[in-house]
Amino acid sequence: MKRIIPMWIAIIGGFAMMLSSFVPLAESAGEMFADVFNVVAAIAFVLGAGSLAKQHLEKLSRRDAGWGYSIITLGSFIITLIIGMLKIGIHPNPIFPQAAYSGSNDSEGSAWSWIYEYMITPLTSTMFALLAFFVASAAFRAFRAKNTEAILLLVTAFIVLLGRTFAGVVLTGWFPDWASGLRLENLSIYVMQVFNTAGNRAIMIGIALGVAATGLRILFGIDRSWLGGGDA
Amino acid sequence: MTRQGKTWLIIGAVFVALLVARGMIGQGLGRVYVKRSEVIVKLPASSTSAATISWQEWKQVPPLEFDAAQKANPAQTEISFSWPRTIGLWLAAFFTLAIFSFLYADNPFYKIAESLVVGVSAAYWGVIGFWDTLVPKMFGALTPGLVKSLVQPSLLDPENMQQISMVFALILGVMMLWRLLPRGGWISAWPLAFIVGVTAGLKIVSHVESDLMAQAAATMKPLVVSVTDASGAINIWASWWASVANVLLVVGVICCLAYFFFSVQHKGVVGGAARVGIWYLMITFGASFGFTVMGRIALLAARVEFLFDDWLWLIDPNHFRGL
Amino acid sequence: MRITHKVPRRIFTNQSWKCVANFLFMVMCCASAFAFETRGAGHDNGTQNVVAQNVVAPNTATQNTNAPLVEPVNAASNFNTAATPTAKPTRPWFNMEKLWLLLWIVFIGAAVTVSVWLAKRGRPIRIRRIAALEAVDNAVGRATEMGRSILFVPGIQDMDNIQTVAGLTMLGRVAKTAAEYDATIEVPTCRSLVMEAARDTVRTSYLSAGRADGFSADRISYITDDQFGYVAHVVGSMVREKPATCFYMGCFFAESLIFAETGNAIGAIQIAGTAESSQLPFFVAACDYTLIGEEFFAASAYLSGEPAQLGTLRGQDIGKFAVGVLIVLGVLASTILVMAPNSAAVGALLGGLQKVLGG
Amino acid sequence: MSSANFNNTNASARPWFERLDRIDRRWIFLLMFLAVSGPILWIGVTGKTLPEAPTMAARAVFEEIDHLPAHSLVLISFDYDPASAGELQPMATSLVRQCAAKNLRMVFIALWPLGNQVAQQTIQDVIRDDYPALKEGDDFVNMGYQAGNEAVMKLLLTDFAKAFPKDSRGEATSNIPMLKDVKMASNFPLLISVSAGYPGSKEWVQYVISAKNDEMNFVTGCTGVSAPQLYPYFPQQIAGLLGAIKGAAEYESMVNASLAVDGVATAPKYLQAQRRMGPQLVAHLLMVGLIIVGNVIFFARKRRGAA
Repeated sequence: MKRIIPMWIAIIGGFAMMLSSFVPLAESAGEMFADVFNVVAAIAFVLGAGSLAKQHLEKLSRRDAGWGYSIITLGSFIITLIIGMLKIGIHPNPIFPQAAYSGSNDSEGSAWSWIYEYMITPLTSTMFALLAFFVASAAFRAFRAKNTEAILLLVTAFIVLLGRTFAGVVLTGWFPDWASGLRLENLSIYVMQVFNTAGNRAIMIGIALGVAATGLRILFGIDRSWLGGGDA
Repeated sequence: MTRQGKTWLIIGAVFVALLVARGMIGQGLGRVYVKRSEVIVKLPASSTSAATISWQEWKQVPPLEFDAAQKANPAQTEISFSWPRTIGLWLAAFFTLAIFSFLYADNPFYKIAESLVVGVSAAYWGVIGFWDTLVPKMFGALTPGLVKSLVQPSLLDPENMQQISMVFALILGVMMLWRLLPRGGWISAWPLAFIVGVTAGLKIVSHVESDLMAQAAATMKPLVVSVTDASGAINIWASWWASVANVLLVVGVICCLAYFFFSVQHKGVVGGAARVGIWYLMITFGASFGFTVMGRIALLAARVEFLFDDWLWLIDPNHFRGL
Repeated sequence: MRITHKVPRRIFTNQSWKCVANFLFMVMCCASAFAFETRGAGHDNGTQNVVAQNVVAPNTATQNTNAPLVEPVNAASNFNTAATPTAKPTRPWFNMEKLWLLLWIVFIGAAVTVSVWLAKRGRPIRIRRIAALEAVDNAVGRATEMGRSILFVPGIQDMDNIQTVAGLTMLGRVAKTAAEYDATIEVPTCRSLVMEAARDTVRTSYLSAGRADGFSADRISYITDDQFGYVAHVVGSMVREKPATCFYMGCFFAESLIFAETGNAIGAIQIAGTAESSQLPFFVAACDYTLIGEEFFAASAYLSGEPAQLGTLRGQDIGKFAVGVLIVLGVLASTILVMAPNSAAVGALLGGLQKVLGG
Repeated sequence: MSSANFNNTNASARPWFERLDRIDRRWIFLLMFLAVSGPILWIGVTGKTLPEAPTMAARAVFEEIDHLPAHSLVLISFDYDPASAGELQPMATSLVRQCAAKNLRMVFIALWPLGNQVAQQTIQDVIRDDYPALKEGDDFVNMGYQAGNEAVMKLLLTDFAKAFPKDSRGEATSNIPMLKDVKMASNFPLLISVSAGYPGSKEWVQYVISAKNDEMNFVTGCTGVSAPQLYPYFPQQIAGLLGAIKGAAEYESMVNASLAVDGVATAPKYLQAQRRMGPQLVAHLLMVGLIIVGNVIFFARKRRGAA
């Protein structure tokens, strides 16, 4: 029973939503669901926060290796949460001075924007920037002419990489006009227009069918591996 | 001491020495200056307390402006050095280096940065979820009076449908949280099932419409194209290239589709087509890889610029310090 | 959990009936909406309009709910198109522009239903080898042998993304194998809801493998909603705990290559699957096996080995075949049209084909 | 990360290509860091930038604007926010600069909530600072942000004033002199979008340009990640395309060259993109070199294996 009811909830909800796309009266059902979903996800943050706190409190109480770092995580979590939830140090919005919480957390000079600018931004954007190093090491290791597929992968990447800088212009810029299509920068555009478009198009058609089949497996009750509920 | 430990020590010592040396030369190291301004706001007439409230705001200004202001009037207090922001700047530089240090090896600095970013960002998104979703959407629909008086006086009155959907969302949310109680945690499977089912229903429609149908329709191109010049004559070379491009495109789409066939063994004609299909996919991937590299390097360049420009004051591309 | 693939000869299992019933339900829903529309347009226009307005009014921005009751004349004059209330723009029951979209969905649904039914009747389905999926058992076994854990990343999006759902169905299969091999599986998640769903999924897998005692909810944890905060934690713990096998199954963005390169540095076997085409190149370059787009959605069905699930793959193929045939016809028609621009029949054919594809 | 590489005992016994193949990847990381930081430092200290040779996609953007007669109307849509300003701001700055120098009448709109803010900043930096003769309302106007994504685009096709009833100052559209004759989107011979994603260039093509391709031209600048999706539309629907910082640098150099005055250095704000191309060039060459080295190793090993 604990698995049957959720399955039927999924089936009815899914078909109703599918139908709503065709009925102009219910056209906004999708947007409404997006709102409902965002609210449920925001409420579920309590569960995530609980998991985070439990995980680190257990580490602390057991004095696991690296428990000191758990103090940092928990401490920064709680401090940020308090500053943000209570809008500490935020002045009301000048247009609505009578509403105490009308100011935005993002206003310049607030503790919240300090956290954003000097902690979140450098930490996350540096993490993002690590990619520049990883593209280099991946290219060194993976782009080797082992077989036809690998050769195509590597040659295309090579053409595009060169075509995107001044180096490409220096190497092939002297090609006469009638062969201008073979200049690296034009060749890379050609590759994008023809091969990339064909590949991406087929991938998209395949994904659409994959999504449809996955969705139908759920809505027909064939695939229930995602269903929890305990007793089978 | 291990070899790695020694390496760390040497790197650290050289780094600190360079930093101190940099600090003694020229304009020194990163500092932040702020300009103060007064904000005075009139309270609505009905209010019984003071007619106005005021507070000070500080905006960041380039060091150049501070120098100019000091030159004009050494006693000015409008533009001043900001301790909290300068500390923040140095912290940001520390975090940047701490994350980069992970490329060498896992180390305590990275672990500190990692612990902090997890704690701060988890709370950050929780707070965003509360103020940007729960307050305007849910509380705005269910308790509009409260939201209007405390947060957003300009809030529009909620419509009936909005209220119904938010009551529904609240019920789903409460069912999710039921898990925290000792009994009946299974009920949280219901909202999850609803979300999964609705997602499946919505995505089937949107993917079939925009991916399957639209992409297939766009592929119905003629294999022979005639390109005419401005004068009206047919340009043979351009027509030839355009035709080749269309043929390659159509062949590519069909062959890649053949690659994705599951219930047919990849032998014979299908096998050959699937092989051409995988070639196309590899070219696609190579091109995307090459194209993305540029953006990734731009990200690294931005971090390096932060270190050199904002923190170390080694370069001044925007002429903020009048080099 | 009912194990259905042990009884392939039974013609009408419970499940196949349910599948067919669901399909009929879908068709009926669609047909009734369509019927309402056509009937409404033809006969009882008046009553339809009244009903439509009453239902619509609270939810539409273009109509003022109260106006028709209080000041009918002014309300009517608000609309540029009509002077009399009977001619007011009303919303139809069915959006005729989307008829072909509906037919496509019904077609794919029918293809899947028929394939599943045939499969359940015992008609054999031979599915081509998918190397990445053949490798799953070995990869899980490797973790057991090495005494290390398995890392499973279900993407960084929430439950309203179908890739996350597909990733979780895959998690269900992997967790079951892991439970049978007695390997530990770690699932860090980027969303609270995904954490809850993953816990449910893994718990069920352990139960069905008969190893309920081996399940620990703490191994499936929420990290942070922030993309790179999450990445920082996951790569940090990868370097420290050195999982023997890493699965990346779901919706990924820039982090794909950070994960894959770190996993490579610690010598893990890596199997990735995503439908995010911009990230496929990085997984292809840095992982041992990659499920490309549609393969990712087929993975869970493939691994289950159940005839019903494999039948859906056949249904997918029928859809693909139909698309291929339409494309070939369309290309031929438009090529002929270039050479003989006056051919009315070919022009009509091309127009028809484009209509079928919503053009 | 791989401490095993520290104690390679018999490393010297291996042939050179084996040693190179097993090279600690941290050396690659170091090379990448130097490849990016070296040029930044060099360009930052010397102020010199690399030359650019514009490709056809960038040249097309310049020429589309250059061909317009003075006082033509141009619709410029700011479809990005400060997060992608690093890549897109140089394009926006140069686009507005060329339009202002050509004395075109610019109408700014924003389909991203924060797009209005970047538009205001660009107007301040380029028009108010360097072209003070241009008057708001006569020569340019900022219509601000309008919510609704594609719906706004579709509305623009039929009724400009309905889509943007007032400008960012609060002035009603009907009272703005330069918009007197503007009824719909096709009254603008040129549409420019600086786009970071959805809604952006792709939607402009789908909803506006496809419908009015013969009446108005479209040029766009976009981020590197979204460029591959836009190339299929070039040059039929998208007359000119600036892809990522490379496209921005090419275009910027053309605008600078066309507006250069002898003896006066170009202001640093008009060199942003070209400054950023320095690290790009060296890093790309490094990547190309790494791929070559990787393949040399591969073939050397193959030959040894065969021998």
